[in-house]
Amino acid sequence: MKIGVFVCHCGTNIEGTVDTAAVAAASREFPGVVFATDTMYACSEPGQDGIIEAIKEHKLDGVVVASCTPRMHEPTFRRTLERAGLNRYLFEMANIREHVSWIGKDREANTNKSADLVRMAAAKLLKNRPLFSKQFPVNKSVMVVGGGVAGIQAALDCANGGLKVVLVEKDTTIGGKMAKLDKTFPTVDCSSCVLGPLMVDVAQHPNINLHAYSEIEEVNGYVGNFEIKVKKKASYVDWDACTGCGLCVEKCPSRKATDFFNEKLATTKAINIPFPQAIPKKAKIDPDFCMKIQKDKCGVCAKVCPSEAIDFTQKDEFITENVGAVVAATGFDLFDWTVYGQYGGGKYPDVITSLQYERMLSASGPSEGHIKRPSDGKEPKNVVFIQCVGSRDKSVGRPYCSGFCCMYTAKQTILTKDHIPDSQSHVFYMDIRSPGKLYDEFTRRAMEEYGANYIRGRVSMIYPKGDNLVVRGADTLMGAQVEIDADLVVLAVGAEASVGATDLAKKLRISYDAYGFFMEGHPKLKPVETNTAGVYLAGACQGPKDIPASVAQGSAAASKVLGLFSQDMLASDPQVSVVDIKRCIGCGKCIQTCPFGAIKEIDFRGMKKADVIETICQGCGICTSTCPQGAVQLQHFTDNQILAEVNAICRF
Amino acid sequence: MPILEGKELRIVGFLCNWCSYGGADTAGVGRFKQPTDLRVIKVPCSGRIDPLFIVKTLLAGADGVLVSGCHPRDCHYTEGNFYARRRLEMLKRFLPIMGIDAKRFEYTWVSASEGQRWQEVVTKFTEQIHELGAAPKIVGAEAEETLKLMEAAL
Amino acid sequence: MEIVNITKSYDSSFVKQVEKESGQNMSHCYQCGNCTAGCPYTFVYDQPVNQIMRLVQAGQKETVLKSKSLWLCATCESCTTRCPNNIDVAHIMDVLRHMARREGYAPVPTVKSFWDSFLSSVEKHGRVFEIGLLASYIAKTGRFWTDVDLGPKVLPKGKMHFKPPQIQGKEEVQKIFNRFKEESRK
Amino acid sequence: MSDSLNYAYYPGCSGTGTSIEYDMSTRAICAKLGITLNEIPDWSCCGSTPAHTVDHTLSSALSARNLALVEKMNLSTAITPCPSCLTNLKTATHRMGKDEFRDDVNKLLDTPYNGGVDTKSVLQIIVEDMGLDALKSKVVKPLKGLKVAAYYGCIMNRPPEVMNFDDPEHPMAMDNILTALGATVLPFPLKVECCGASFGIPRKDIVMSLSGKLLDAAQDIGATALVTACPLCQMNLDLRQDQINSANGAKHNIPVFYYTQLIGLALGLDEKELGIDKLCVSPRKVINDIGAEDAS
Ligand SMILES: Cc1cc2nc3c(=O)[nH]c(=O)nc-3n(C[C@H](O)[C@H](O)[C@H](O)COP(=O)(O)OP(=O)(O)OC[C@H]3O[C@@H](n4cnc5c(N)ncnc54)[C@H](O)[C@@H]3O)c2cc1C
Ligand SMILES: Cc1cc2nc3c(=O)[nH]c(=O)nc-3n(C[C@H](O)[C@H](O)[C@H](O)COP(=O)(O)OP(=O)(O)OC[C@H]3O[C@@H](n4cnc5c(N)ncnc54)[C@H](O)[C@@H]3O)c2cc1C
Ligand code: SF4
Ligand code: SF4
Ligand code: SF4
Ligand code: SF4
Ligand code: SF4
Ligand code: SF4
Ligand code: SF4
Ligand code: SF4
Repeated sequence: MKIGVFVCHCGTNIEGTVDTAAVAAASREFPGVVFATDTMYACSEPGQDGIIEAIKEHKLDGVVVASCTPRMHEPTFRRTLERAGLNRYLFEMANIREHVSWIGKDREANTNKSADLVRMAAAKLLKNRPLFSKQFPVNKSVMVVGGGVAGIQAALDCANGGLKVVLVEKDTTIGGKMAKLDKTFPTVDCSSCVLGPLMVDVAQHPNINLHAYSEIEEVNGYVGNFEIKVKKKASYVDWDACTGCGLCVEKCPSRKATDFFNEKLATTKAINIPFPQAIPKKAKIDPDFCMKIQKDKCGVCAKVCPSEAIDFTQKDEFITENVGAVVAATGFDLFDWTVYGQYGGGKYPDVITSLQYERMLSASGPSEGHIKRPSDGKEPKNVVFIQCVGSRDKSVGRPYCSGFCCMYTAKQTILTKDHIPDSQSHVFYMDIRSPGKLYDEFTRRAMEEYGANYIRGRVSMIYPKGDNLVVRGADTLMGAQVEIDADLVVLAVGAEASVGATDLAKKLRISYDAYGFFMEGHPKLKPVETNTAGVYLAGACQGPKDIPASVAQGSAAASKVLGLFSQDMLASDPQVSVVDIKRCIGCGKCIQTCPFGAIKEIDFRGMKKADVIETICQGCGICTSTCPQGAVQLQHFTDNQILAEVNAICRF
Repeated sequence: MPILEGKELRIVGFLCNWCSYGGADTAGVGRFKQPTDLRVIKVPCSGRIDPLFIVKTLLAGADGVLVSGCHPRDCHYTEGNFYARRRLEMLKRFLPIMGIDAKRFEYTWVSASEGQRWQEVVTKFTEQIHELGAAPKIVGAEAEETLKLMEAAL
Repeated sequence: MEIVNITKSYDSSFVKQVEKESGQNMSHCYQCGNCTAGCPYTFVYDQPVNQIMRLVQAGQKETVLKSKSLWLCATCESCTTRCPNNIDVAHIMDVLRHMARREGYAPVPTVKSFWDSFLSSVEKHGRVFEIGLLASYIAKTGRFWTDVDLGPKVLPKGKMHFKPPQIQGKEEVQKIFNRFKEESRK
Repeated sequence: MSDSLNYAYYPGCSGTGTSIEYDMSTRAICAKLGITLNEIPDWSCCGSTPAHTVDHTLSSALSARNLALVEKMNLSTAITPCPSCLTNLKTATHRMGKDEFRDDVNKLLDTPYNGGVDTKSVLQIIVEDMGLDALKSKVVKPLKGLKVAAYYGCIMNRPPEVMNFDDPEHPMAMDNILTALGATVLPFPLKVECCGASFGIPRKDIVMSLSGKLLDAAQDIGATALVTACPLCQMNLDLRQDQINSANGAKHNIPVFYYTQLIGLALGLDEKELGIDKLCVSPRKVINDIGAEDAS
């Protein structure tokens, strides 16, 4: 094999701490290498053209690029090789940026290490073989997991693009957090007026199949052909029959059920529909509070239901959906602020969360849009807002900024003034983060037009005094300690990964960060892709995001899915395992260990042998390291290839 | 020269593509400074790592081998790292029998987001190997013998 | 207020010294003000404690060491308990006091005298001799005891002894002080 | 069980003087509750606040001398009523976990301290080692009708990493004890606010302001007595109550007990033994009213 080596400067990213010319020079001595050069930006157009020219000029049949991580540009350079007429697998990368130039400044050591990495890559390349993809058909339907605004947008865009969509939502209604909001920044238009029509579209769209009150149980398969088991949780109501008339709710005598939709500001009936615009509008029984289920009494709902929809014996049901792609849009949850003892730890009824406040402000909320203190129902005059509660706070393990709370706090001060003209809002903030279009103007308006009193500093404690709460904080700009006698305190609680996000990530085989937010494929280049082909992200599940950003990402994910499905056939990854039938003794060990059931037993002239089903094999190589005969080898990562790398650095 | 004589020792890392290789990239993106000794070999999954690779690497002259994969339960291929753990645990117990200091081999879990953790792992392991110094070379028949023993045992 | 020329007045060795003696990383402070918000003594401070943190970050050695606040901090630990960055603020205040002492600053002389009297009482007797402590404090500050009204409440109840406490380990305690003085001279 | 309630006891300097009633009542109730106190022979002052404001090695050495004495007693746990002493003793052990610091401290000592002593407050062992049920079973005179505010002071539980006891913002140990004794415990919002500490002598104005706020808050919630666990707090609130009144134009007349005194009363111990007569603001009326409802 004639190998060409290209050592990239990446501007000064690599060249700054690696002598790329010296690396190229050293490479010329390595076995198989017939050509080596350094290049300014290997991935740029001239860079790629240079590679193609060299392949032609020097009749190269293998290429090593020493540059950034293969996770970034391996696909780029493989395409370059193809354009030059070479098989894409006759290519190796040496990661001399992320693994060398960026982690140390010792130029001598870096240069030497870079040469070493090239030597390893070249040694492996000598053992590489051309590999060829097979085509397989795609199931052109998509599953969207999570029906918040991001999931709704992704589902509608896909459905409008002609795809069949399965939308899975764990609550009884879609809408997510946005359905709970009163008005939204920066326009202060009514949240349900914006979201409501979209939710109706979901309900009516012929291409969307909605499974509400459902969760993902198990995920099998791979891009183009996922097989997903969905659990439809028992609602004790036959939803095919239920018309959402609400008679049962009206008559149910059990009134103390937890009202999650209203953020526990009120209680609800044991059988309930979370809000009038719910989609789907179906009743569900909370078994913990139902007297029939708990004590075998009552049964009123069953008597009054005109559709005979009540079914106290209903069980969870499992169904299987086959789709070609998945969009995860499971959103966020709120930080549990009660860890802050200094804010009362949940003991003071008039210290509430921002989302509870939204419910209070909402005309469809428990107080019908009137702001009332939970303790005594009085209208508050002095309202204190505390920002960054459970955000930007290392001591509670939440060092990140939640992104949207500065903005919604400003919104809430504006709404407070609208609701109670003689009220005064006070906002304790550390910084105001409002970098969107018309955003900073918005926070300025809260101060300038609505008279919100912004105080730069944190609050150290809240304590009750008579009817009120004393909020003690600092005004760091004034250099003083300040106290406010507040009627109501609203905490801008931060966002955290939604409950169960990590479990879902494991099922989907995608990565998540230290806080449980899903990891994108690349922070800049693949913001909606994941590391698992065919799985995309939308909305706050990837990190805190406001509505415009969530919607944008929903659409972006949908366009990725539509792009994927624009082909009828997908090319399989040829980096799969292959059994050498002569060496295989039919022991079956590989069959047992393969996590994907990709190996089956076959009969070969009366002998048992193993055989890999190419489309199912994911290329993990577990079988390869299990086989006692070395009979099953993962292509592109064979024992010989890996040991060639080992020997390149150790054996001389 | 493969390593800078006197400054570096031969340390080989086997990293899974999805988690630890990503974690090492994240460390790079974060410019988390690390010792220069380590040379990384990328494998799809820690389950791809045959314990014999490690033995062969050590016999071939490496002074240390570091294996890193996804955290238990986070494996991209669902359970590869469980196989890895079982095999590597075994290996760790066998190394001393073969006359290899078990401290020359370490396996750990680093996720793609844990750049900082990767920096710590590399730094600590490199220091550990420098404390042990260059490995005594096992050569010729002796090496063959060891390899055979291992092959039988693992 | 004077212009602070940062290039000239930034004292990096001061920042390093504070970090070394306190074991805290000053750059972790993002000036949220939580420490000041909870500090019961802010009302008598000349610099609120978050500004002390800022001044240390900014390497303004002299301004910090001559601050009265250092002497009015009661080590109540409110700041340390609530700092979102887990900075042991009270520890830093303590360390700054040590440095101020070493450099000869004592902007709240009454407090320093009281602490000094207390310690010399311990040094002399092994335990605090309360009446002796008061006498020594009065002698140092020249202030006649401002609490004369308390005398009648304490003395008849047998709460204060006119004789110093007697402990055998007295010399041992003195040795602690002596060795400490020797060590600090090194 | 009482076997295990065996501790080295560190009374602290104020226990021999200005807070003698705290020491007396502590010893009295421990005897009654089967808690064995072995006073550390020849203990010396921990250095209190002044020592750590001078130097941490010196401060820790003054504490470590006492802890070394405990090691000689072959006891694993030392207890003290005073939160200020407790902080010093605990901080010394905590910091001496670092070898370098430990060596520096031991250089100042005749007998080195190895760090093997666990220090706790008397309050903590009553709640944790003995338990509220055991305490409750020994109550003979429930404190019915007594409306108290429990005030913990600033350093009993803070910083939580060092003190490792109860909640740093809303401690409940005394509240729970007092409830077990039959008293009505009111929710006191300023449980952990500083009283002015040892600034009584050099900066009386500070104490007037800070302790004044505490008395106001106790009055606001309708408490008839304050309960403390700290000699300094007690002194500031009780001994200086008149001074506070005249500085702030207030008219407080609220007795300030040590919680140990109230345990003693509920256990039926003699007032004399508990040093009730040593309190400045007379608790007579409050004590006489205990159980009054019962009688009627
Ligand atoms: C108090 C408050 C006020 C706000 N005000 C504004 C504002 O004025 N303007 C603005 O732009 N933004 C605002 N936001 C931010 C806004 O709420 C988010 O941007 C938006 O909700 C993100 O949408 P999402 O679809 O990503 O997530 P979500 O709204 O959280 O929706 C996620 C959905 O997924 C479902 N789900 C979760 N896990 C699973 C699972 N495992 N399986 C199936 N389904 C699952 C959930 O039930 C939910 O329906 C505010 C946020 C808060 C807290
Ligand atoms: C100093 C600086 C540093 C930055 N650093 C970062 C960073 O570290 N990380 C980060 O994420 N972002 C960074 N940014 C922001 C980043 O530059 C932008 O996010 C990004 O460039 C936006 O890309 P764009 O394609 O929208 O616009 P542009 O990059 O502005 O591209 C627009 C293109 O359209 C062309 N064009 C304009 N008008 C016409 C026309 N009428 N007809 C045809 N062509 C037209 C222009 O010539 C240009 O090529 C930085 C910005 C600045 C100024
Ligand atoms: S190939 Fe990679 S290293 Fe080279 S210029 Fe492109 S991004 Fe930079
Ligand atoms: S009464 Fe029947 S149909 Fe009407 S909402 Fe209830 S379950 Fe549905
Ligand atoms: S059976 Fe249950 S849900 Fe139905 S009306 Fe009675 S309590 Fe309500
Ligand atoms: S968005 Fe604002 S309030 Fe929310 S965490 Fe960031 S800075 Fe704090
Ligand atoms: S590489 Fe082997 S174990 Fe892995 S999926 Fe393919 S056949 Fe199964
Ligand atoms: S493990 Fe190897 S020998 Fe056994 S069946 Fe599989 S391929 Fe054949
Ligand atoms: S609380 Fe901590 S971070 Fe905030 S200003 Fe004080 S020291 Fe700095
Ligand atoms: S320890 Fe000192 S600085 Fe900190 S809150 Fe208490 S008095 Fe203020």
